[in-house]
This record gives sequence, structure tokens and C-alpha cells, in this order.
Amino acid sequence: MNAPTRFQSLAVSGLEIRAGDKAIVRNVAFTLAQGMPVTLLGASGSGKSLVAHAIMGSLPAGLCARGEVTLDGTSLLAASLAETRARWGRTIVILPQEPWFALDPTMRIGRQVSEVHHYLHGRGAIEARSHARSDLAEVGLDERAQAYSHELSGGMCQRAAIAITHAAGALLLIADEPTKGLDAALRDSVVKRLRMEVEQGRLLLTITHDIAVATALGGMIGVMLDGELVEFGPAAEILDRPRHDYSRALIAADPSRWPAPQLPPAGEPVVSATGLSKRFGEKALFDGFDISIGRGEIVAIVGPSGCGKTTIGNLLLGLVQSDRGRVELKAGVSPLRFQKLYQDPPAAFAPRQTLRRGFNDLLKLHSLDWRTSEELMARLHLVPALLDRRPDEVSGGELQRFAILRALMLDPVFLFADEATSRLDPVSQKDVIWLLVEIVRERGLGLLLVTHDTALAQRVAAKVVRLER
Amino acid sequence: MTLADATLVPAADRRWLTPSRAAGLVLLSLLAAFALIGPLLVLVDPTEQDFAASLAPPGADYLLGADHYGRSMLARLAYGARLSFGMALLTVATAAVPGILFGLFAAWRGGWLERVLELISTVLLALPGLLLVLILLAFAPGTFGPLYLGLALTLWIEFYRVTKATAAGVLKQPHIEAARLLGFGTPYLLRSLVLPEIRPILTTLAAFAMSTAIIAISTLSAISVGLRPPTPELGAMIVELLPYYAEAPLHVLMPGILIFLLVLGLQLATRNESL
Amino acid sequence: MRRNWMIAALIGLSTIGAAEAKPLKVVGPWEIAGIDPAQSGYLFSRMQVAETLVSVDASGKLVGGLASSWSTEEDGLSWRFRLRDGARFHDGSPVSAAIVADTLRKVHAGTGVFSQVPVAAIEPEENDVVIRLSKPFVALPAYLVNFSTIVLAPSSFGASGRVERIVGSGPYRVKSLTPPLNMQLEVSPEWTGEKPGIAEVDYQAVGQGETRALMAESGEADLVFSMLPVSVERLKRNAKLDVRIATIPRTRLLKVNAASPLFSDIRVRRAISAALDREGITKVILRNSDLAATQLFPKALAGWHVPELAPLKRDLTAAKVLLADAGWTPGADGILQKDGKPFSFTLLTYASWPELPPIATAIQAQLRQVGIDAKVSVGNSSEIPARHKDGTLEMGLVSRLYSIVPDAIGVLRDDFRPGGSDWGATGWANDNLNGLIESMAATSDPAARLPLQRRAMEILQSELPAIPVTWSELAIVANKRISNVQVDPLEVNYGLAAVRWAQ
Amino acid sequence: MSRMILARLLQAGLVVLVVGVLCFVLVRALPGDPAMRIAAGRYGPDANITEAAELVRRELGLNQPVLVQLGASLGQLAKLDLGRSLVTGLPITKELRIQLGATLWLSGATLVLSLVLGPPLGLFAGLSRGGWVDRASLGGAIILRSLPPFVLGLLLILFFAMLLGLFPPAGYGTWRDLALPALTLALSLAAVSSRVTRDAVSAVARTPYIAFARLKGLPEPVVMRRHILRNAAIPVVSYLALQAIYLIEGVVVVETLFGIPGIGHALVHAVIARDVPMVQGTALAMGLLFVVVAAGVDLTCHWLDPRPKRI
Repeated sequence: MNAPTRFQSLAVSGLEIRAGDKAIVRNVAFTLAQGMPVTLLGASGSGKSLVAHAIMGSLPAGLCARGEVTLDGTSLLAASLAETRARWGRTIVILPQEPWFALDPTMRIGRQVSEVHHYLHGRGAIEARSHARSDLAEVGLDERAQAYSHELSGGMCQRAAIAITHAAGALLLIADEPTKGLDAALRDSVVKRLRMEVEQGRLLLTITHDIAVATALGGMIGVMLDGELVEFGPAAEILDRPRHDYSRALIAADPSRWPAPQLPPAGEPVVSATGLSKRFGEKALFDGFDISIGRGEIVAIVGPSGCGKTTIGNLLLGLVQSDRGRVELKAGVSPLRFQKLYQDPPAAFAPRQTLRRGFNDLLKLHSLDWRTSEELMARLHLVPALLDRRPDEVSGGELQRFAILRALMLDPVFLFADEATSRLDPVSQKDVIWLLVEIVRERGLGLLLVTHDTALAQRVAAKVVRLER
Repeated sequence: MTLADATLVPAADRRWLTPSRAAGLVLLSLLAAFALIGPLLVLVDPTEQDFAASLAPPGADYLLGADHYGRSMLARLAYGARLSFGMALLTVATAAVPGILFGLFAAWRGGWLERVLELISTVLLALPGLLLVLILLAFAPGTFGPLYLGLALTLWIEFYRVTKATAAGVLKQPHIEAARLLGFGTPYLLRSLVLPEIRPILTTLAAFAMSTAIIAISTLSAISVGLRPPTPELGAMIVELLPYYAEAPLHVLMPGILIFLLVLGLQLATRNESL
Repeated sequence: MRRNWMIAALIGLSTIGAAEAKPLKVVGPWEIAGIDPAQSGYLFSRMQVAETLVSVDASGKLVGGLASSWSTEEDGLSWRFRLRDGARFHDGSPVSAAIVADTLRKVHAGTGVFSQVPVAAIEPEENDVVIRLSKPFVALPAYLVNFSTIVLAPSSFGASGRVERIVGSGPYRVKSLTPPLNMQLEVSPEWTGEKPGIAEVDYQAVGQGETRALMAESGEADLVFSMLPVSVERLKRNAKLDVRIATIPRTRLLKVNAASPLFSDIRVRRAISAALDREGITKVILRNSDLAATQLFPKALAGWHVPELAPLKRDLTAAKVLLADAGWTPGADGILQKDGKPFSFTLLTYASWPELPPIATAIQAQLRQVGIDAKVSVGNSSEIPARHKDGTLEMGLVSRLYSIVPDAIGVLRDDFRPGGSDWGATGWANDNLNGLIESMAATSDPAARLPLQRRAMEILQSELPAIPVTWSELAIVANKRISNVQVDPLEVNYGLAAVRWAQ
Repeated sequence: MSRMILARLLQAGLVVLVVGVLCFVLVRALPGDPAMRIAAGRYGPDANITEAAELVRRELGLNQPVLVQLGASLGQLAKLDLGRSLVTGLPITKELRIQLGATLWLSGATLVLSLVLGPPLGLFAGLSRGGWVDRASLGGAIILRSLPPFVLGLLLILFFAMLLGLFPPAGYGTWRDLALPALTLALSLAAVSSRVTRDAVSAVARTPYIAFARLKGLPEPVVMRRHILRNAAIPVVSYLALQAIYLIEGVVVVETLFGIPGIGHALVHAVIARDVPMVQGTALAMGLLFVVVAAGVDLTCHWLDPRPKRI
């Protein structure tokens, strides 16, 4: 690769993003320098991704950015559309979130890398291909150049996306939620990769809600809340002595900092299973698996993605049939009292129904009273006004609490939380988990937590089961 | 690119009655009024001939002119609209109801039932639709029953296929599983959760199927196997008037304009702004 | 990329298309449905590919075809046809009397009109073909004009005896034949008569009348047959076109079942005739009110048209009186009733002739004015004969051609025989008429036949077993770049060989 | 892949069987005397049909028991012998060669034209959703869908043949003859395919992988050519195939209007004349064509979209 001059700094000051007359992001200012990566932390909806796209010049139609964004003295916001596009890839490149959606499903990975060499850098077909091979080799994917994205794992897709950004050659890298949807092990390897980028002299701006990522990357941290940068400073300082209330809450929301739950000893089993086996095609997920969850007990299953941990929960609920083994539910209890919380809250609600409509139907079906639900709503910090919205119009944390509300209406004895907080920001995650813990304590129901977050599992669960791939 | 901060952006206006929907509905109500009330208001017999007024232009005696037999175009258009729109509606309903039901059933139950339905629809698709219509028509030429049965028999497959494919996608989503865990029965799931998801694509399909049905009837008239004269039917009217295109182009176009307005109205009324 | 390729391909194709020499382009409505002479012989006869023994000239007079002359013995039973000298088929083989005799024997065993001739034997004798009859039949030469008697070379037939290709003896031979719509002809080197003016003819069948008119107007076709009445005026105004119109011996008539209780009363048939607005129908649908059929045959059919006959015309009052006399009284809904039964029936017609359904629609409205309820049913052309056969026919609107043999007696004899026929009377018989027709068949002197013909027409006019509605005309459009176009009202021969490119 | 081919072969076999039996049964079950119909089909409306029908009946053995006739018909079909047309007397294979050939030429030209017209228009409309191209193409599509094909055909003749004198109004033989009928059908087809393309393009253009293709620095024409077109083509191809089926059947009126000896025309005549072998032959040709087109679409989609399919 011909050595481009390194950038020294990216300066953002007075950045404001407006939708029509309304400023949805305000007063964002920070500086990003050589060897000093910046990580923007915040809940979803805090505006951190918009900041990334404002810098990139790729805000959605209808939004416009004002203020100053300068890269080594060049103003980025003042640039024309053509200038902005000319910068993409060559000067600034974005590492997309959920890269398995960001790769063209109909084109082989190798070609998606080599086309960058060909069209951006004007290299001939053969030369482009050999460059692409070395880009892929660098991220350990040289064997998979002929693969399509659906044939790659999440981590491999992430590495392929990194290879593409290498091929593009930009020295300002914006990583947009680079660990979203990845388990802990993959997360660590992605962070390691990002650190390498910094060491190679790239400027790095990372957008994340994962404090572990921010910790591992070091450099500077900015905390965003409701479209404002509420705190900005060196990572160590912010992580140790956060000044803003929200920063404090955010940092305290890291599972490793949670207090231990005080739960009474478990009662008799509500669900138990012995000798469970399940295969998908050629692959055996598990064989002879035993599990038992008692009243008032929290059991966690942890393991990397694809290990079959969700399948176990589904087996217990009877949503999937096992190849061998038996599941025993507590005798004399209605099957309706065994409920599930889903990984992706918006997908667990009918998209075209208001929440009120869904709840009305549920109450009518089981001849329940609105009053009980109103009390529960207050208990779950849910405002009644939210009921008139559709699932995509409330935040993920709120929606997951509605899901808990929905499950609690049926007075469950067992709740299966399937990665129920993996898509939530730390603060919401903590809210939801602690609500669940309190409910377990109050109602004595059995809770099965399926998660890839070992710290979380160890902190909350009485029993942690590890599954390997 | 999906923006995690989408909730920051003000929600799009989600009023049901968009301007285009409103325009479509107004247009459809006007057409419905013309087809339903028109024949009552126009006191002229649509089959009464007056050779002296052959191909009369629109004017005082005949508001919209007269056809080659001197029959009032206004009366024929009103009666024709009633018959054509009614028949198209009936045909599409006859095609859509079993198509959607079978589609839901196949997506829901799968198994041998789906395979049997799949087989039937494939063979029917491979069998020329024209052949079906012609053969059914041969049993009772010029009447309305076999015509609409034959059209429905070819049109239901599209509804079946689209419903099955869309419903299968919806049924795989977690919210269906969640609803089942919450104790909701199959009828509720299909009616309240699946149907609203597939409704937009089905209404668009139905709108086009309406025009397909009317055009098909006119096509059959063109090969002399449509409805028997002097029934006023829009498609057949176009065929009857076509030879006079050079003398009375407006007359030929009038039934076509009605069909166009119907399709336009349906399109506007069922248009999905977010798509 | 793709578009460039397309354009290149189109340009390439266009240069190929333009390089061809120009044949005479003839367009007509007739499809080539099978090449058996009984099916499409008329087309090969009209296009002068194959010949019959006898032909007609423009005035309808019989002239020589493959036979240069013919004669009959005193007894009228033995006929001798002398073949044209040097006549050869397109494959070079001579047209022999044996081949002709063979052909005629086969045709006589088939279903064509020739099978109605009382033939006893057909024998070749040197260069003559001798036909022996079982009883005198003066119209024999006229029957030999019919297309089903065209003579084809033995090489036309395949092993199974089917016609596999058309090898005739006319001035044009088949260059390529692509049923059902295309036929290309070229001048036959074997032809010894006057050389055709245009070397190649390209026939295209186009069923849609509007399209045929447009082909004439655009100059794409040189000669177009059978124009829709609505197009004729427009075409006449076109300076580049020459529109020729001939009245042809074809009458559209209502075939009524005189045996059915509805129509057995002659007063009812007359009332229906008086209810018809023939002038209106011809003016609006056929665009020529001269075509209103005041009697069975048009004026052009001299000897058969009887000017003295009281014309059939509209008279609603008379119609109503006749119906009332016959016992039909108006019911509450305006429909006539008798013995509690409404005057209601199905008017069957078919779409083989595009003008029939519109005429039926007009007749329906006109009958409704005198309280008769007719439901129009447009079906296949076989339905009327089928209903005729099983006796369930009530009324049919048909188009009857009287020049299947150039002598109208051929068709009359068939149509009004006892028991009726497919396109003639149903449930009606008149011994008087049959006697007249048989006498005509045996009378060779035209003058002696005239009174018989006149008498026959009087019977048909008063009895109305078939109610004439309209006569017909044939409109032909020729582009002015060709000349010498003739119109043959009998549609035996289009005289293409005489057509020349105009200067 | 081989499973897919096997499934298609199975389908083809099934189509042959079902079409064979169904055509025979249906056509025979129709009211009316088949001998009369065949006679009318052969000798035209001026002939003496009753007499001719008797000859036809004897010749074709129509007075045998129906089951015997069905057996004979299926036996013939099993030997891949389609027989001869009852009306024209020509071997069905010969008739089909001409008529299917004509229809294939017409359909091919139509498909090419509609591809030139529809998808590019849909592409523009999809890229500028709500813009004037989008609105105009929607209006155009509705107009084209509300016009019976013969009216559209006539309008095209009036414009291209009469006013401009570019193409002949009717005929069959050279590419010039195909221009107008193909355009008539192509416009109807393009009306739909432009809308499908528009929806597909606007859906694909909003996917994260297109956003990333832009953000990684590819110029817009490259994004369009290498990423948008291919992905948007997937639904367009599968939809077009279904439309192509309607096309093959929908041509009948256009064939009549433009004087093209096509298969739709042949089918209508065969049904009217109760020409069982011809009905079987044309229906089989259309059915098998459907299977071939469907297989072709499967292969194209498989090539366009390597993701595994359900089922």
C-alpha cells in the first residue's frame, strides 16, 4: 500500500444536527488525535450514531448538520456532495454496525474487497485481486475469499468489513457499534483489532454502548445523552471519576459493578429436564443435558453464539421438540404460566398494533382487569401514554419492560429470558435485569437467563451453566 | 444504513387518510354512485335503439352521445359500470377469499396439505388459463356464471402464492410465538396478527386483479365468447364500438376511461406511502 | 451495453428486410384451414393456383377452365368435357383426362355440392372427360365451377391419399405455404396462357377487418379483400386507393323453424318480416341502405330478382295486426302472449361473419317493439345445423351464399327440399316449389326457365320459410400502384394474373 | 441443483398427464356434437355441415364409446405421438412448429422490448421515489393496465404505421411485422415490470449493504451496476417469469389483430372446433413452456442470488 500521510487530528466543535426546525443533536465538541482514539458512549437514541454520520457526511435525507468539523484543517461540513463522496473510503471510512447486513449478499467476499482496489485506486483486475487477497489474509480470511456473506459467521463478517476498510485505505476510521450482536469472545477480538488500527496510525472514532469496549480502547471517552455530549475526557478519568449523573449511571450499569442480588434459597423445581439431546442436521448441539430451575431461582446458561443455549429454553417451553430426553413442568400449573422474553423486543410485538390494542386483547382473552396492569405498569416505570404507541415508537428498554409486563399479567411460575438485554444499552439492561430479580424475589418464579455475557450471569444467577460450541 | 438513533428523528406522519388515499376514496365513491345510482337516475333503457341517432356526439339529446345503434351511451355506461364493476368485484372476491384462505392454511400447517395445494396451483398455472375459461364458457355460452368462475379459477393462484409467501415470513417472527405462549388461538393470530401484515400487498394485488378481470372479459368479447348482446358491459362495449374508432373515437374511449378511473381509484386508495 | 447491442441487431435486421424484391401483396380474411380442396380449394382457385374444368367470367357467364369446351348429348345424360391443349401441372406432368376423372369421382363421393349431382359414371376418353348422369341435369357445368372440384397433380397426394402439397395447373404455383395465414406464389413456368403481370404474390390472411383496412391505408397491402362497411367511406376518400364494390349473391336471412308452434303460422312469419327495419339495419350496420333485402335475391341476380314482387318492408301496424290475428295478445310486461305462454325464443347466430351479431342485436330490439322477446345467442356456426337437425332450432340469423355453384338453382334445390337443410328452410316443405325447381334443373333454355324462377320466388316471398334481411356486397381495395383489378361477384377467380404494376 | 431439475422433470411429466386427460375429458364433456363442430371447423360456414359431420363421425370413430377413445388418445400421447389435427389434417407437430414458433418469436421480441422499456424506467422511478418520473410511470402503468390489448394495438398501429409509416400494421414474416404486436404486449408487460423494478430498486437502495458500498468509496455508477442492479433483479426476474406465462396466453387477441399465426389463436380455434389433438397439443406446448420458463427462472435466480432457499 502506498503510504498516505497520516492525519493528525479531527476536531468537532459546536456540532448541531437538525431535523427541520428541531435540533436533535446539540453542542457536540471533541477532538480526535493520533494515538488518542475517541469513544462515544450512550444509550440508543442518544444521537451518537448521528454524530458519526454527520462527520461522514452521510446523514439521512431531511437531517442537516451545522457547526465545525475539521480534519487537519479541512472543513468537512462545508464540502459539496461530490467532495464528500470523493472522501468516502479514501479519507474517512466507516466500519458498519452488524456487518453481516452490510455485505452484499450476492457477491463473493473477495470481490467486495478487490472492487475497492479497482474502482477507488484504479488498480487492474489482477493487481486488485492480489491486493484483496493480502487484505483478507491480514484479517485471517484468505481461505474464505470465495465465500458469500451468508456462509460466514458474525465475527468473520466483521473481519471482512475491516478488510474492506483497509482496502479503501482511509486513515480516519469510524466504528459504528462494532460489537453489536457479538458475544464476549468476539467482542474482545474486534476491540483488539481496533487497537491495532490505532497503533498503525489511524484516527479512530468508536460509537458504542458497551463500557467494556470503551475501557479496552482507552483514549478519550464522550458520553452522550438525549443528543448532547454531557461529558468528554480521558478514558481513565471518566471511568474512574464520572462527573455527570448519567455518566455515573452508565458506568455503574456495567454488570461487573452490580451489587450481588439477595435471594432466598430456591424452592421445589418448576421446570426440570433430563437427558436432553438435540441435533440440527449434521451438528449435535448437546447430548444428555440436564437442568432444573426451582421456585425463586435464577439459572443462567452462558456460551458463545450458536452453542444451542436458546434451544434449551425453547425445549423447556415446548416450542421445540427434543430428539431425546424429557421435560417436566410443575404439575397442575397452566401452561400459560410459562413465559418467554425475547432478544429483540420490537420483533416480539405485533408491528402494526398499538401496545394498548395488544394489551386489551390479552386482558379480554384471559378476563383480566386493567387495574392490575396499571399497578404493574407503575411498578415497571411505564407511563400509560406509551400504550398508544406502536412497538417501533418506544425505546428498546421500554419495550422489554412491556414484554415483562405482558408476561407478568399471566402470573408466571417460570420465565425464560432469551438474551433479553443484549440489544439494550447498559442502563436499560441494568433496569430490566434488576426488575427481573425483584420479581423473582417477590413472586418466587423461576428465571432462566440465557446470555453471552458471563459477567452478567455470574453476578445475577445462583447457578451458571456453560455450554461450549 | 440503519440508524440506532432513529427514535430521535420525529416519527413520520402516520395518518391513515393520506391525500392520495382521500383522492382515491372520493374517486371510488363517485364511481360506485355512478354504477349504483346511475341506472336509477338515467331513465333511458340501455338497449333501446334509435337508428336516427347512430353515433350521435355528446350533446343535448344524448348527454354522452349514442352508440352505433343509437343507444344512449350514458345509460349504457351506467348499466355497464354496474355490471362490470360488480362482476369484477365478485370475480376478485371469489378468487381472493379461497386464495387467501388456502395461502394462510398452507403457510400455517405446511405438510402434505401445502404440497397438495402447491401441486394444484402449479398444474393450474401450467394449464393455459384461456383454455379453462373457454371450456367453462362452452357449457353455458354468453352467460355470466362460467365467465366469472373461469376467471376466478385462474386468478386465485396469485392470491394463494402471495399470501402463502408473505404469511410464512410473518409466522416465523417471534411475536407470533409470543402470542401463542400468551394463550392466543390460531384464529386470533391469523386475523389480528398475520392479516394486517399481508393486507397492503393483497389490496394492491386485488386492485390490479379487478382491472385484469374487466380486460379479460373484453378480450373474450373480442373473440366472440363474452356476454351475449345487448348486455351493456364495459369491455364488450369497447369491442362493439371499436370498428367506429375513426368516426367516434370518444365513444370507444368512454368505457376505457371508466375502467381507468376505477383502477386509478383503487391504486390511490390502496397505495402504501411507506412502501 | 445491452441497449447498444439491441440497436445494432435491429439495424442489421432492417437491412435484410429491405433488400427483398416486391411481390404483389394480397390480404384477405380467409385462413388456410387445411389444404384439402374441400376445405381451402376456394383459395387456390381464387388465387389461380389450381383450376376447375369450368369457370365464369365477370358477368357470371360460364367459360372454359381446364376444359376448353363441353357438350351434351340429346338425352342430357352424357356430358363431354374437352381438356385444354397442353395443360400441364406445376410439376411438369400433363393434365390427363384420367387424372381429372379420378379427381371428380373422389369429389363426388365426398360432401361438396358436386355430390348432389346425379352422376352415374365419370370416364376418361382420350383428351375428354365424360360424365354420365342418371337423370338430366342442365346445371352440371355450373357445379364444375365449385372449388371442391379443382384438379391437382398426382404428386400432390401423399402415400395415405391425403393432400400434402398443392400442385395445380394455374398461372401461379405455390412457392411456400404456411398455414393458417401465409401463402407465397410465383409464376408457373408451365403456364401456357397469357403471362401474369406480376411475378410473385404474397397472400396474408388477416381476420380482423379493422386491420385489413389499415393495411390498405398504410400502403402495406396492394390488394385487400372484404372490407368492413364502416371502413369503406373512409377508404374511398383516400386518394391512393381504389375501392371497388360488387353485390354478391349472398343474403342474410332469418331461418325460422316453421314447424315450431311459434312460427308455424304464416301470419307470424309475415309479421316478423314487417317488424324488421331493413333500411335502418343496412344504413347503420352495412352503411348502404340499398342492401335492404326486399326479396331473397338482389337486383344483380338477373332472372332471380323479380322487380314486380311486393317488397318486404317495415310496417309495424301491419305486424301488430297480423300477430293479433294469429292470437297473440300483449301481456302485462309488454311481451305478447298466447295461451299463457310468452312470445319468447332464442335467436341463434354465429360470429364467422362479423356483421351477424350486430344485425341480430338490431333485430332483437326491433322485434321487442312489436312485443316479441328474442334472446340473442352467438355460438359456433355448427350450432344452427345441429339445432336444425334435432328440431330444437327456433330462429337463426344466417348468411347464405347462393353462388356455391354459379347457378342459384344449386343452392335453392338443396335449401328448400323436403325436410329443409342446414342453411335453408326448417320444418317447411312446398311441393309446388320443389316441382318448379326440378323442372328448372331439367330445362336448358334460359328463357324457358324464367317463368319458373319467377313463380318460385313468388312462393318464397309469400310463404317466408326464410325471412330475407339484407343483401351483401363485397368491397375490395386496390392500391393505385396496381391496375387491371377485376371484381368477381361470384368469387371464383380474382384474376390476379391480369393485375399489372401501374406506371 | 439436481434435485431442482428432478422436481421440474416430475412437474413436466405431471403436466403432460394432467393436460392430456383434462383436455380430452373437458373437450369431450362439452355440450354439442363434436362431429358437427369439427365439420364446421373444416368446411367453413357455407358448407352443408350435417352431411359433412356424418363423414367426420365415420372417419374419426366418434361413435365409439368415449372410454375407448380416451384410451386411444392417451395411448398415442404415451408414444409421444400428438396425432393429426381433426380440422386441418396436418400433423400436430407440424402445426405447432409454425404456431409455437410464431408465438415464441413474438414473446421473445416482447420480452426484449419490455426489458428495454420497463426496468430502466422502474430504475429511474425507484431512485427518485415520489419524483415526476415515478408519478408519471405510475400513471402510465395504470393507463396501460386499463386498456384492452386490442385498443392499445390499434392506437399503436394508428401512430406507428399510419402516422409515421415506420412499421406495417399487420403481417408475419419479417422483424418489421413483429415490431407493433411485440410493442403492444411489451407495453403492458413493461407497465407492470417497471413498477416491480421500482419497488425492488427502492427497497434495495435502502439496504445497509448499498449504504456500505457507497461509504466504502465506490462511485455511484459502480454501486448501481455492481450492487443495486443485481440485487434488484432477483424479484424482477421471478415476477417477469410469471408475467411471461400470462403473455403466452394473453397474445390471442394481439395475434388476431396483427395476423400472426400464433398458438393462442390456434388454441381458441381448436377449442371452438373441438379439435381434441390440437387442444392437447397447444395446451401441452404451453404447459411445458411454462415448466421450461419456471426452470429457467429458478436457474437465473439461483445464479443471481446464492443464498439458500427455503424448501
